[in-house]
Parts: sequence; C-alpha cells; structure tokens
Amino acid sequence: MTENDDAKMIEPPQSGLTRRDLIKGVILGGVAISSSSYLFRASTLAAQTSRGTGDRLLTINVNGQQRRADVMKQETLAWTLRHKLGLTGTKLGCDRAECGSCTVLIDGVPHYSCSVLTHTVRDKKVLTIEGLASPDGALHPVQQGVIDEQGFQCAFCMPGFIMAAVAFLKANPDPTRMELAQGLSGNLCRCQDYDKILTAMMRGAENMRSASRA
Amino acid sequence: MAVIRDVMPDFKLVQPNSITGAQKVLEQQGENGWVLAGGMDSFDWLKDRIKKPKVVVDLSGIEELKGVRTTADGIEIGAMTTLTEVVQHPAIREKYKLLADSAELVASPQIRNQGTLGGNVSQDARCWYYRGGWPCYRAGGNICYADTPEGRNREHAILNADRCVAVNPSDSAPALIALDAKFVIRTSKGERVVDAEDYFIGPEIDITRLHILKPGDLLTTIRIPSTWAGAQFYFEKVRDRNVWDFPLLNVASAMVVSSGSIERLRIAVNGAAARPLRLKVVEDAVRGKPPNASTGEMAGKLAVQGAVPLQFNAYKIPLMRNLVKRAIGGVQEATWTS
Amino acid sequence: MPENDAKSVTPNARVYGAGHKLIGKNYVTADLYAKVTGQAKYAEDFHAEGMLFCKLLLSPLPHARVKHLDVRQALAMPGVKVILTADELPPPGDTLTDNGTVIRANPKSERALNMEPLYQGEPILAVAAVDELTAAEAIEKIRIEFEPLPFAVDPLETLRPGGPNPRTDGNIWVQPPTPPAVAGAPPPAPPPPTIGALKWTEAEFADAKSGRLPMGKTPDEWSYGDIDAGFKNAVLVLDETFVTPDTSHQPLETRSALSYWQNGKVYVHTGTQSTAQTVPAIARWLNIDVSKVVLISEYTGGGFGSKVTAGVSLIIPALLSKRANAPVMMRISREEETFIGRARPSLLGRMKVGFSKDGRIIALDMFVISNNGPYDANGDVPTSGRIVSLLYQPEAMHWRGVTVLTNTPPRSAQSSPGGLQGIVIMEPIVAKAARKLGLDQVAIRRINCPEGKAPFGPAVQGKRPYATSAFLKEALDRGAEQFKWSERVARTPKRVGTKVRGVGVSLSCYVGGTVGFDGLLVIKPDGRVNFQSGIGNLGTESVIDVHRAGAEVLGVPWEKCDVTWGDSSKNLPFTCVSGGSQTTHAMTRAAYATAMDARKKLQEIAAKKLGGQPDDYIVANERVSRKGGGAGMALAQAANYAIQLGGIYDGHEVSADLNGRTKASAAALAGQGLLAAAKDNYPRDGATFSYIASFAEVEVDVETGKYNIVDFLAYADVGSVIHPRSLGGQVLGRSVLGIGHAIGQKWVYDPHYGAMLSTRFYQSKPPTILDVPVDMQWAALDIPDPETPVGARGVGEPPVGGGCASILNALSDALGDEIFRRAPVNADTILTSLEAGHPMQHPLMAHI
Amino acid sequence: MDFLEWANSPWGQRVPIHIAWFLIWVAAIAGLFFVIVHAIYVRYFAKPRQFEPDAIPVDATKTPAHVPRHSLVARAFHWIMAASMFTLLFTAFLPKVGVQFDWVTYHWIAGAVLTASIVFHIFHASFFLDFWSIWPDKIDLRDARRRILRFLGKPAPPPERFAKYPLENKLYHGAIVVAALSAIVTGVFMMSRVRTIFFPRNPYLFTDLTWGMMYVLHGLAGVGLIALIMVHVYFGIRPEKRPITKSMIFGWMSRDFYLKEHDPARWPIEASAPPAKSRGAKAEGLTNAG
Repeated sequence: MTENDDAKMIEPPQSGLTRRDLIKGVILGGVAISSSSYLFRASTLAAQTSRGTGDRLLTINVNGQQRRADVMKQETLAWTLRHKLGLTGTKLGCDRAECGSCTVLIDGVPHYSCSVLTHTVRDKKVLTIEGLASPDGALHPVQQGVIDEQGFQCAFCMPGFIMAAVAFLKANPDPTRMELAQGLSGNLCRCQDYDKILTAMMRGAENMRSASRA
Repeated sequence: MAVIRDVMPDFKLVQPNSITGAQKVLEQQGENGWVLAGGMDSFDWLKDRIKKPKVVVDLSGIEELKGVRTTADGIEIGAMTTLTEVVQHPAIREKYKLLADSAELVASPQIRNQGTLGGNVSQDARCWYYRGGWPCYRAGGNICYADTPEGRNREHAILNADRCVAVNPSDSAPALIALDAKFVIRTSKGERVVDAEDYFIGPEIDITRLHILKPGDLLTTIRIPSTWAGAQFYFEKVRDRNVWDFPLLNVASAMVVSSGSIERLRIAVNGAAARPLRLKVVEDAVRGKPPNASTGEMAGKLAVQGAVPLQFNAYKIPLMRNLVKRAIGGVQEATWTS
Repeated sequence: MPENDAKSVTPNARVYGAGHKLIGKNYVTADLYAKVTGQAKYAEDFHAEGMLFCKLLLSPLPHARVKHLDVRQALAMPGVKVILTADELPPPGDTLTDNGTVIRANPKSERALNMEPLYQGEPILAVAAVDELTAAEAIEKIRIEFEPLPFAVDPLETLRPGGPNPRTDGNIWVQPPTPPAVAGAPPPAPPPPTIGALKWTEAEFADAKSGRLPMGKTPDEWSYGDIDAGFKNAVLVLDETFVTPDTSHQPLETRSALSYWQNGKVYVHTGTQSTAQTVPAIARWLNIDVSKVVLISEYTGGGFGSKVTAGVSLIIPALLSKRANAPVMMRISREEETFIGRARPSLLGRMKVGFSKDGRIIALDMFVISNNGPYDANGDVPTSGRIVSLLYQPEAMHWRGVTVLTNTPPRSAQSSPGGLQGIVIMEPIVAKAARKLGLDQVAIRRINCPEGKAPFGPAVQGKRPYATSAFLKEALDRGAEQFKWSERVARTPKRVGTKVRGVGVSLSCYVGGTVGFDGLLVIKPDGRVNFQSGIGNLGTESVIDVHRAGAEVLGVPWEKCDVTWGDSSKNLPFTCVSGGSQTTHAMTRAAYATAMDARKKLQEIAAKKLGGQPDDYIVANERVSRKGGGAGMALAQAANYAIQLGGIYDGHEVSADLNGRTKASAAALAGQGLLAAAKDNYPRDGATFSYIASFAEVEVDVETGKYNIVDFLAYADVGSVIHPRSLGGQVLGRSVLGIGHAIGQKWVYDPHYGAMLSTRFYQSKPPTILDVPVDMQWAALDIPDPETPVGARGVGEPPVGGGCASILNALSDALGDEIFRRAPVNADTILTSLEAGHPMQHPLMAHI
Repeated sequence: MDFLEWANSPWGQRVPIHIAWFLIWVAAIAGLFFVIVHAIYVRYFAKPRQFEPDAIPVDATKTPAHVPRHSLVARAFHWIMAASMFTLLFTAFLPKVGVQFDWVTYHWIAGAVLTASIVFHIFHASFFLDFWSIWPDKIDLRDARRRILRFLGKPAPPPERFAKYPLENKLYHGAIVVAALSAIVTGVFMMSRVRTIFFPRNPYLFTDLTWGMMYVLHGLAGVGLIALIMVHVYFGIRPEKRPITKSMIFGWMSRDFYLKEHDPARWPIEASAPPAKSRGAKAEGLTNAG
C-alpha cells in the first residue's frame, strides 16, 4: 500500500453521508484526521459572537458542482476550498499572490485563489486540480504530461503550475518553450525544477493536441 | 500591544453594482472605508493587518467600470478593466501599444488577470519600510527609515524626494502619461477630469498618498486621446527578476518623427521619484532634432539633472540616463550566430 | 510507458544504466499520481475534528529581554484556548547516538519559544484558538514590553573592538576541554560548547577600510604543505575578498504542523527530510520516549536542508495540543518561515592564491568567517575549506575560519552548505588567474581538479583523507565538448551594440554519500515485494528510487514492488537523513544489502525445500530456481515457506548488527512473509564525493546592467545513474538553486533596527522560470563509483556551487574582473561599477 | 480622546509620533474664545483704569513729544520674527487642514530665519537693551495682586502705572519665549531629519521615544503659538493698544500716552538726562530715536 488512505477521501460524496461516515477509516484512536474538512467549520465561535451575519451562506460552483459553505466576508477562495470544501489540492505557498501554488481557474482564467475573496466568485465557475481528471479517473492531458516526464520534485507547486498550464494551453495549444515559460511565469518552484516542468508541460501540450485530434 | 502580520481582519464587505452605490458607502465610511479593485495591493495591507478598514467596497460588480470603448477621440478604458484585457485589446494593441507593452510587464500573468488598470496606477508605494508597517512619514509618522545613514534604499528615489524617498511602482502610469491620458474621477462634487501626470502627487504635497484621490473619490475611467495614436512608442522596464518584480526604473515614450526630426515627444519615467515623472525638459529639448544616439545622449543627460543619489541607488542615475537615451535614440538589437 | 523515449520535448534524454533492467531507467514513481491529481497530502492538508489553530507572537527586536508580559486580555477572549510560553517548554533531552554516545543537551541551543529573543522574528509565545482570526486578534491583545539588548546583524560588527555581542556572553561558540578520563571509568563525554567573545584589534581591522576582509585571530585553523615556499615559487599571487549572500531555503511548503495526542502518544503531521530520523528529534525536543512519537509525513514540499528532522517548530503544536486537549494546527506563514525557516549563512572569504606558470595552484591561504545566526554553529566554515582543498587540489594550503554569531535567523545546512560558499569565493580568483596567465578557463580547471582517490583537508593522524573516486576531468572534457566551449570562447565580437556576452565554467563538488544504514523488505505471500522506506519524500524521489536497486538484485519487475513510506508507525528501518547528498549512496547500499539478504534467504528456502545447496539456486524473474534449469519456486511460494519456517526467514529473528529501530520494525512485520533486513556493511575506502562541471553563457546589457543567462550545462560525475529523470531534476534544479545566489537571492537587513526587510519573495528574489534558460542541459558520466556496490553517489548538493560560480565567471568574462566582489550581482552593481570604471559596491557589506 | 498620535515603533514600542491634529482647532478656538471674552469684557464690564498717583508729579515738559520706545533694530527683529512666525504657522498647519502645498522647504527656511533672529534678539537684548525690562518685577507682582483685589471689589490701593512694558505684555512675552524656544530647539533637531543646507542628516540622533516626544513638544508649541499669535494680533489691533502697536512700527509713542500709561519713574524718559546705568535700554533707544 503506497498511497495515502486519506487521498481516496478527497472528493467527499455530496449527500447522504454523515460526518461519521466521512471520517470512517481515518479514525486514529478517536481523533478524526481527515483531509476533507468541508463539513467542519473550524470555528464554532461564529455562533457565539457577532462575527457572523446571515449572508455568509454561499453557494459556489466548484469543479462543476454547486457547493454550499459558510464563508466569512474576508475569507479567500483558497481558504474556502481548502478548509470548507476539503479541496486541499490547491496549496498555500505564500498567501500573498507571489508563488502561484494556489492557482485555480475562475471562468477559465488563472487566478491566485489566496487573493480572491470567496464572496466575489458567487456567479463564477471555479476549477481546481481535483476537477481536472474526468470522473472515470482519466487524467487531463497536462496531468498525463507530468506523469510521462516525471515533472516536478516536491510537487507542492504542481497543482498551481498545472492549472496555469491548462488555461494557457487552451489559448495557445502549440507554444514554444519560451512562450510556455511566459505563460507559467506566475508560478514559483523552489525545487527549481523549471526545466523538467517545462518539459512535462510541453508534453502536456502535445498530449492535448493529440487528444483534440483524436 | 503585540503585532502580528498575518490573517485578514474582520470587515464588512459591500458589493455595489453602481458607481453611485459605491460612492455612497465610501462617503459614509470616510477613513473606515477601503476600495477593493483587483485587490493585488489591498490584500497585502489587509493580510499584514496594517490597515483594518471596517468596510471594504468591492468594485468588481460594477459593470460600468469595466471594458474598453472606442470614442470619437481615442479610447476609454474603465478603471476596473484587467491588465490582461488591456494587453489583449485589439484597439490598444493597434494604436496605443505603449500601454499594452507596459501592462504586459506588470507582475505575473495571474496578477494581470485580476489586477486592474485603475488599481495599477493607484497602487501604493513598495518601500519595504513602509510596507513593513513601520511608522514612517508615508504612514503618518515622522521619519523616513530609508533615507538614514544606514537605511537600505537601493530601490528608492533619485529625484524629487522630500523627506520620503519611496517611489511609485506603477508600470502603466508612465505609459499613460506618455499617451497624454486623462483620468476621470468621480468625487462627491461630481466628475473631475485630470491629466494623467496630475493624478500623481509627490511627498512635498501629500506624503501619505501617491495620487490625488481622497476618501470617497473613485477613479472611473481612463481616456486616451488619439493625439498619439500610432506614434513611435518605446517602453522598457528594468527589474531584478524577469517576472513578478517591480521596476527599478521604467521609461515610456511616444514620439512623432517627421522628415527625419522629432516633431513631438512625450516621455515619462517611473521608479525614480514618488510620482511618475514627465520629462518636459527633455520633450522640449529634442524637438526638431533627429531621433538618433546623440540626441538620445543629450536627452539622457538632461533627464537626470538634479538627481540626488542615496547610499545604495546611485546606479539609477546612469540607468535613467540610458533608458531615456534609448527611448529617443533607439537600441541596437544584438544578434549572435552561434 | 516507454523508457528513455527521446522526443523533441526531451532533448536531454540519453541512455543510462547499460546492462540493467531498472537501474538507470526512467519510470513513474509511485507518488506521482497523487501529486498530479492534488490528492497528495502535505501537513497542512490534514484536518482533525475540533482542531485549533495556532499563531505565534514574534519578537520585533533583534535582541531583547521580555520585561513585562500580560496575556490576560487575550486569554479572556472567547475562542482563545491556550497560550504557551517558554516557561512551559520541557528541557531539551540529551541525544543518544547510534553508537551509544550521549550528546548532552546544550542549554544555550535554540528552543521553540524564548523570553530572551536573539533575532527579530523569533517566536516568544504561541496562542491556540478556535480559528486563526481569533488567534491573531488575541496576539494583538497581548501586552508585552522589552528591554532592548545590544545586537549585531553583521559578523564583522561584533568582531570589532568593543563591538556588540549578539548574545549576552559573547559572539562565538567555544568548546571547553573534555575533563580527563578517570581510570576504570568510561571516557567522559565532551561538555557542550559554550559561548565566548572574540574581538579583533583596530590594527587587524585596517584592511576593512580598503574593502578587504580583515584577518584577525580565529579559533580554527589547519594547514598542509609548505605554503610559504608555494607563494615564493608562484608566478602569480592573487589576494581577493568575496562575500556570499545569506539566503533563505524558502521551501514552497512552509513548516506547518498538525499535532494531537492519543493514548499517551503524540501524532505529528509535518514535512520532513527524514521520516525515520525526525521521530527521535521530536522525542528529544518533547523530552519523551521515542516510542511515544508517531510522525506522518508522506509528502514534503521541499526542504533543501531546512527540514532536516524538522526541528524546533514542531513542538509548539505538540505542546499546545497537549495543554488544550485538542488537535492543534500551526500554519506557518511565509513571513514566519523567513524567520524560523532556516537559511544559508553568508560567508565572507579572503583567498590568497599562488599559481604556477601553467595555472597550477601551488599555495592557498583561505580565510573565512560566517554569519551564523544566534544558535548552534553550522559547519559551513570548516566545510568550505575541505571542499576547496578537494576541488582545486592546492599543493599547500592554510585554512582559517570562525563561525560568528549574529542576531539574525538561525541557519542550517542548505544544499551544499559551505561547499557553495567555498567554491563561489574561489572560482572568481581562478577565472581571474586564467585571464592573467593567458590560460583557457577549462584548461586551468583541468590542471587543478581532483582525480581518482584525491586527498582533501588536513592530515588526520598523519595521513590526509581522500575521496573514493573522482572523474571530474572527464566530466569537464565532455562538458566542454557538449557546450561547444572552444567555439563559444573563440566567437567574436563579444560585444554587439549594448550587449556583451561572456562564458564561464566552474568546478563543483560535495559530499556524496554515507554508509552504515539499514534496509528492510518483505516478500509477501502474493509475490509482491514491499520495501520499507524511512527516507523523507521531499521530491528527490530517492524515497522510492533507491529501492529499484533492490528490485534489480531480486529480479522482480517494478510493477510487483510496493514502497511504504511517510508514516513512522508503518515500521520503517533506520535510515539516513536526506541531507548532504547522502541518501542515494547510503540507501542504495542498504537496499542492495537487504536484497542480497533476501536473495540469500530465498536460496536457503529453496535449498531446504527442493534440496541442494543454496548456491545451486539463482533468483530471477520472480522465481528462485536451480541453476541450469530444473526445480524452483515462485517468490510467492517462497514467502509462504518463509512464514512456515519462521525464525530468520519471516523476521522473527534478525541480524544483531541492525539498529534498534530496524529491529523493532522487523519485529512488527514479522510473520508477514519473507522478511529481509540488513545493515550496509560494505567496505569503502575513502570518503564519497560527487562532482559537477558547470558551464554558462550570459548576455549583459551594459546600458541597463541587466543580464540574461543564455545557456547552461551541468555535467555530472555522480557514479551510476539510478533514475535519469529525477537525477536530471536534481542536477538542474540544484544548479538553479546555486544560480539564484548569483542572480538575485539575498536578505535585506536594516542595520539600525536589526530587522529583516526582505520577508517577501519579491524582495528576497528566488529565481523564476524566466530567470533561467528555457532549455538547460544536463548529462551524467554514469561511471560507477568503485567503492559502493551499486556505484551510485548522491547528487543534491554538488551542482549548487557550480551553478552560482559559472554565472559569476561568465559575468566577469563579459565585463572584466573589477565589477563585483560579492554575490548576488545585479543591475545596480554592474551599472555603478561600469559607470565609475572600478568596483563601487560596498565590498564587505551584505544585506543590501 | 487622544491628544497625541501614537504608533508602533519598528521595535514594537508604543511611541508618540506627533500631536493629534485636531489640537490645531482646539488652539484656534481657544484663541478666538479668549479674544471674544476679552472684547466683551472690555466693552461691557471693564472699569476705567485707575493708577496710583505719582508721589512726585512728572514734569511733562521734560518728556519729548515722541517718546522713543523701540529701536530700529528691535523693530526689524520683531517684524522679521513675525514674518517667519506666520510663515512657520501657515506652512505647518495649512497642509494639516487640507490646503496642500510644498511646505517643508519654506518651513525650515522660516525656522532658520526665526532661530537666527531670536539668537540675535537674545544677544541684542542681553547686551544692548534693558534685558530686565521685559520680565515682571516686584512692583508688577504687587500691582497684579492689587488689580485682582480691586477687580473682585476688595479694597486695595490702585496699581502704579507700567514701566516700559505692561504686565500683560511681559507675561505674553514669557509665554512666547516658552513656546517659541520649545519649537525652535525641537525644530533645530528636527532639521536633521530633512534635507537642509546645515548639517548632514541623521534621523537616528535620538531614540524613537525621544524623537516622538520632540515632535509632540514641537507640535504643542506650534498649536500654542497659534493661540498666542491670535491673541497678540488681537491686542495689536485693539484701539486702546494702538499707540503701542504704532510704536512697533515707528519706534515712538506719544508723550500723552506715555504719561498716561507708563510710570516715568519705572521707565524714565528724559530727553537730556544721561541714562541710568542700570537702565541701559534708554540710552540705546535714545540714540536710535535721535
């Protein structure tokens, strides 16, 4: 068993499951450890103080699903995704719009989700790394490119790079390495595996082109 | 009381869908209100908990602030138009490429996708002391930490410093000045139109702001007249990193050349002072001269007259001189066959 | 998945691992699918029910004492659960090393929280609350007053006569003498180092006025050869000062941690460079037994030396969660990471080098001081001397150094600690010498570089230690060929318009491996082989790659292999820390030894069951079968027999020389199949090093001072290639880490307040994808190291120094020698110097 | 309400950075209030002034028609000081109340002029004028008591006439000395924080806290001066004080006014008499007036 048990829990079922079901199998002697926290608001404080107001309940479209969450006014999309919806594939590397690990697509456009207020994406479609592969598990061509080339090292930056690449390649399906690098330049890799990342993304572009030809 | 530089403070978020609606809230709130455009500057202040507004007014729902329109005399760009839209807009690319070129060099793709033209010209200084929440002049205090015997001021001003030595970090601002753009401002008293260069103010006038907006004022539109449409443009930005970096200096110029001599020129430099500097003296001096290296040389020297270097930023003087020189005299493309 | 598929997108691909099935071949690592789909869980991705969040109060002063602390208002806030201060930290426990020596905890070492902070940004207390907003607001309600104390952020400042001491009792570490042994008793352990003061005289500081590093007395010094004679015979003597930058590791994943207690055990989720070795570190910091610690760390978002056993920060959530009786998540912000997240010490170096006519270095006098931060001494200073002595093989060498304490964030090893600095201080001098002597840059390096069992450092007990092997000359030659070095050098003109081109080459090397660790695998009754891996998964892929050596030995297809990693409760063997480029070497040896143990056991089982001698059997193609055909059995069957046989076969008995932790893991796994566990006892003659020849071309715009890297090649001598793609990632990735030191990475400090100004990426400037060429080149010699069974050496650190120095050398080729005397080199330095016609930068001043 | 603006120093210390700018309005309103109250008092409530008759009647003929009062130098000083003071106040406070302009250069130049003129004044008053004539003496204090008692309707002998300066004038001078010296001393140090022609900048001359106090003191002195200057101007234009104001322009006051308000014994003016040794002011005044 090489994969993380929790990894399988990533997309929690949308309905019909109790919290107990959700955390089943990840109970560690009573402490429920889960990567998918969407049901648990970390704070019960909201109810006790005046901090909450009635208009915090929000429905947003994430990865093609309408998801409901209790969102603070100052809450960023990255926080909502990670801590309210359990979509922890979107990473926080700097929380200051500098590193790109939190890149998601909003209506198809890459944004630093650490620097988007969740309340501003109500009417928009959000796509995260978890929503890239098709429901049958087939990887997106860009994801496949990474597999093909062993792109990335620690991969903390990977979801952001892949999201940026997916959007860029949609508009520029056949880029040069330089053009692609420009497109990915809003993402930082501290393993500095830029060469291999570019190679993997170029392979992803190739995969996308052959997929669209097919 | 202890300080923490993380976690956005609690605030009320107002999302109006009209300029009037936004203004109403901002006027009510005064100093407690905060205008959120793309947020690329705002979130830093908020997350560092240096600014704690009670009400944040999100302009992203105001459609009248967005988009590029061609008018009888040029174009109009809504202040909330993203930099990416500015870069990609065909009319801008065709006639006012200077603006597209400058916007394309702002920060990173994701920031350009979200950051707005209005936000880019209205952004605050990036002096690391000021941004660190130190109580400097710009923050309402009584000292400039950068202009001290040991202060670190590699990225600070060489011109027009007055106590504060911070610089304006905008890339699009000098381009808009070179294009003779007009900024349309909605104030409580109505609409006001100012020349691009008058939108910006130096510390001698107001040490706490880089632009003329007062609480409750909104920059709504940027108008670019056709005066310089299709002129010969030059934009260059020098920065440490090739992406996601502020300019050490940048230069923007629009030049009309007829029968071998410069008929007219507008040129501005940013990163040298607290406001983007229009180099009027250069514009006047080169009129009627050929746009060549020696005119450029002369212009460059003229441009840096009166520059005062700080301990670590003397390089900005030759840099500014050379950028102005290139804007006028051009730059020889280097090609090697290897 | 085809292997080694050279396509247009992978121009670097070439064939490695001749004669092997797995070694030297590309494959898809088992962790990649989870990474690519966002399912990979890093520490911050976990969530525990009822989890509290923690925020830290950081010291605004570089050195101070907390005079007054009032947390009542904060504690009274709804939602605030616990406030932890230094008073509640357990005293750090002593370390029992694997050979039984006790290293006593040093009371002057770093602790998790401190009421006498020694650098701006040091955590003073931690607040746990129901959410981060509450915790942050609580911090703002804490009244705290400080008594400022003298401080120094610049090592030279504290060495000046009367200069401030960064710690109340001094500015350097001093090792007190070990008490004399008492007859009959075991030899006493050396006492922990203590702090003393070192000040130089005004006279010794005279050189600083001319921008040269003053050379006062140092506590450490060594030499070999006749250095005076060397200088006398030299035709060229250069005496140069160079300063390298302080650079934060800045892994993209900050050192966030989640902790909770259950049934007397502490569970910690965090990123680490070693799953196996972090457990005892946590136990020591919490002063509890190792068996009470469970570490979960399946994915680590980069470390580069900063997450070696994950250090101090882990114990804050652990203690908070104990006090609050609830899980505690401590998310470390990027700014906090800058303070507590470790950094490379800047080295100020001065080299006096004597060259013979043909460029041979015949005498070298090296002097270095480091900016160490306030806590434990890092090895950068001594290492820099050893690396330089190995890499340039000076005939005579004198080395002096001192590790100076300052009130700046604590340092730790960062990829090529000391190696980068030593190489970067030395290389510009070699480049300058070549120009002065009219020699080719490759030629002067060729004549000096190590070969074979090259000696390094001072003599130990009369004999200088030496490397296991070095094929750097070959890497240099092949690299020069691939880079078209001679063509580039000969190309004219160098300047076109305002652009000038320059080419640079650099030697580079670092320690490439350790020995003596354990491996552990189980062949399951279903025929699958399960490798237990205690290596941290920080992206190098050695966590999985090294086991390919074991699978190769066993002749098992990789599809039948599983690797278990990332959870200390999953029975992992004693494993090295993934730092100092030791893993590939150390753990391929352990994997090889373990696979050999498995093979031996398979042969024995076959002999027992099928008759004959063990030697009559071979293990291949998932079977153990009699040589020359005949009877045999599948591995699955052998595993079942192993369970039946028990004893040494299923892990109920293991070799006595295994580490205790390996034994415990084996005991837990016993009975599940054929269990093999072995310690790497293979002999090794010499110390293992890996080498790189780095080549770069730059294009400088002399009007703006801006430059671009046009091309880059790193040619590696790292022994056998195990996994080409991950090797390539390491060679180029770490080259860029070094390049970052040349092109921009730095700290900016305000000296007046001792405060860091460069807390953001746009201020500290790690390289972006557009700062390096879009097609960088790498290659490896793939010559096995003769002193290790698989032939593989480590690779992480060696490329770093060369990455930086090749860029600097290319710059001086383009611009001349007198432009810069410290790194990074940026438009400001270049332009000011070109404008003035001589070096203009403040030579001994860092942090600009 | 906080009268000071506070900030966190880079070391997290709570330090004052300057006064709260609403104090500008407080000072202005206080000044205005005083003026109004005083004007009303004088108009409706004040009794005619009554002085103690001279023991020995003065021989008016010995008094010149134009009683010399301020030398040209003294007058020049006063008006230069007034100009720089107004410049200082306007450049300091107009930007704070919304009139923004490039003020710093004017402010420090005016400050330098003021400093120089005051240094000159101290020197001049010490060596060439009657230094003590501006400071309250024993008779002033005695008379002040008498005036208060009389104001309260209590029996008290009438006060003597004034010496060269009425007591109010002396007290005002005292207040202005305190305020202006505070502003000047702090202001001179503050010049080391801006670019001036005088000394190399060193903003780190003092600690954050000391600097903060200095700015506060400068600010308090500044707003204090707003009120003081308002009051001063008010008195300057009051009809009954006009002869004094005129004397600051022309250098003399009329004999009648002199004899009515001033006590020749305390401020002897004798056209032909040599100056008393201890009253050096007159000599200088005479020479100049002559």
